[in-house]
Amino acid sequence: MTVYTPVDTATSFAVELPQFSGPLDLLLSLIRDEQVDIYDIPIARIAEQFVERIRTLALNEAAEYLEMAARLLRIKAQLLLPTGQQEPWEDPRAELVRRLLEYQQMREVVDLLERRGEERRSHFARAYLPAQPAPVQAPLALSLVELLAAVDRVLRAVSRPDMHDVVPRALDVPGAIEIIRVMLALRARALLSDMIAASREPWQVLSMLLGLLELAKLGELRVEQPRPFGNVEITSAAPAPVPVPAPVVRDTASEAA
Amino acid sequence: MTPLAKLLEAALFASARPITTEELAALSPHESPAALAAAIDELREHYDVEGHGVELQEIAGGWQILTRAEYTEAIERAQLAARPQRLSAAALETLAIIAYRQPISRAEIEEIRGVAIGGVLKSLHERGLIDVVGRGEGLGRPLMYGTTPVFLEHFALRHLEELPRADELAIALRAPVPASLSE
Amino acid sequence: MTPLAKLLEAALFASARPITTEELAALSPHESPAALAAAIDELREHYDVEGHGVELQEIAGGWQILTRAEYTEAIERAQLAARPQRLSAAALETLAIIAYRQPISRAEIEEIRGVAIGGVLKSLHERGLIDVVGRGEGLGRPLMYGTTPVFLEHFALRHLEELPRADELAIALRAPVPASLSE
Repeated sequence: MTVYTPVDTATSFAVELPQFSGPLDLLLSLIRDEQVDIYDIPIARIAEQFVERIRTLALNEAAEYLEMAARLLRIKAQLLLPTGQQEPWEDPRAELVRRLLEYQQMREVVDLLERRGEERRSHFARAYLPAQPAPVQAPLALSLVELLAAVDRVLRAVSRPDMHDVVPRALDVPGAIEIIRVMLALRARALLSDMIAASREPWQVLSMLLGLLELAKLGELRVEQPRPFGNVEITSAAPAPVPVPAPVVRDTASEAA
Repeated sequence: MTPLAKLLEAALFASARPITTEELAALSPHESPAALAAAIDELREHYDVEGHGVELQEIAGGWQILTRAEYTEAIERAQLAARPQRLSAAALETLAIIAYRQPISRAEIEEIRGVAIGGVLKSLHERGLIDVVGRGEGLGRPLMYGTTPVFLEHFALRHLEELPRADELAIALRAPVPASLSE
Repeated sequence: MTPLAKLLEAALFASARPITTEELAALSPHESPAALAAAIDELREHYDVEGHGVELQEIAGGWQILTRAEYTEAIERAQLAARPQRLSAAALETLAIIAYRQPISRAEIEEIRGVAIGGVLKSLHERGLIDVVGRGEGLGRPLMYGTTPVFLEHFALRHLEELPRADELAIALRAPVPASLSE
């Protein structure tokens, strides 16, 4: 019997591209290329370019990049909202800026480690270690109290009512819905396996499934499974442009004008 | 060379890893710390001045004899030794975060990197570069990771403090928009 | 030392096995056999005349730098003195689990600890504290581990039943705790 295998899905799932190690890396490179101030990012422009870049780099199937695209579009929408003049206003970009700076700082450490590692690699350590005739072992320093303390640690670590670690994260259905909308705006048709990366946490997979069902109920998309055990296909049900990416285009036009 | 310097050399030659100053001191328990330091200096200078193929380096809280960099290519070409593989970009990013934020959980690392780290932690752990140093507070009591002496050896660092402090990095985390960043 | 002698020293230091004269020739293909032989002599004489802790020896058809015999005893003694072996937290917890759950498979231990236990089983086994006591049922018939007589001897226990039961642990642990545990 021939089993249906979605070969195209497996190969098209290009998560890691050599030049970018993640969405923050891509975003930083955009900010550098555009020579914009990291503390005053023109979100509309950067968001549009981000979506464009992940499309051209075929990264638009990686959930992490989609999450970032959804986040940028959300920030853009928040910036468009009218704000009360008097109230203290928190810049919706602040959290993103903090994460970008933190990431950039880490990249700096990476460069440093890379240099040091390369320096160390250019020296060899002693490799020849003559076989010791029956290695004498030092007496073991271990008391019964230490052993019992270890038992206690193990018991405390596992003695919760069920043996599994409770997943400490709530489901994020709204977040998943945003990712699905962005993905459908980019592709109009997608496979369930595209939306659920293999390395995702259970809560993310569940959020995604609930988000799909929710959107199907709202009539925004259709969920179909062409054959038993086949891959589930998701198609955009709305013939009209999907609401999320549309503002990007409009907004850019006004920005350019 | 003095007898103590010769003894140190013999011990350092017999080890593939750095030997800590305490372990060196145990070689000749009657010597003063000053005599030990002098013997280490003597050995290092002997290698440098006499022009040896090896040198003495201070690494991971101890001392290690390593070949000089200028001979690495010839040794590798003759296939007498091979350089270890480079760490992947993902592994380096993860190590950088752990080095500065230890103890730190997997979720916190992923938050900073912006991507799931998949098998990276496992392979860093297998290479001995990181270790589980405890469990975090809070729900699920996540495993917390930290760097090991092997990490210092891998990057030829004397100790963790040799890495620049976070506020000494070019991109120190400043708060130019204090109101919005002070969450 | 001449550049060739220094190169030989570096290569001999970096190689995991004795190096034959042919292999040494591959290091610097332009040198004549006579020059190579001279460099080997130079290195050997340098070690002997300058009074080093190591010497160049021809063993099993190849050359190797070895620690001088007069220092090996001091080095071994120092290694024992400087490293009174302690078990890591991971090893202790694994040993604790085995003691209370034996016979137990590696997979079951890993499930309880929540992490892969890597080389811990091996080192406990080398220490003689645990041993394979059989094979489990089920898929793959996993190796099952248990504690050994050495384990009992180490803690001066007559039999395993002398270990406090899990529910008595709280009381056992309330006994005065040595300083080493109060970290």
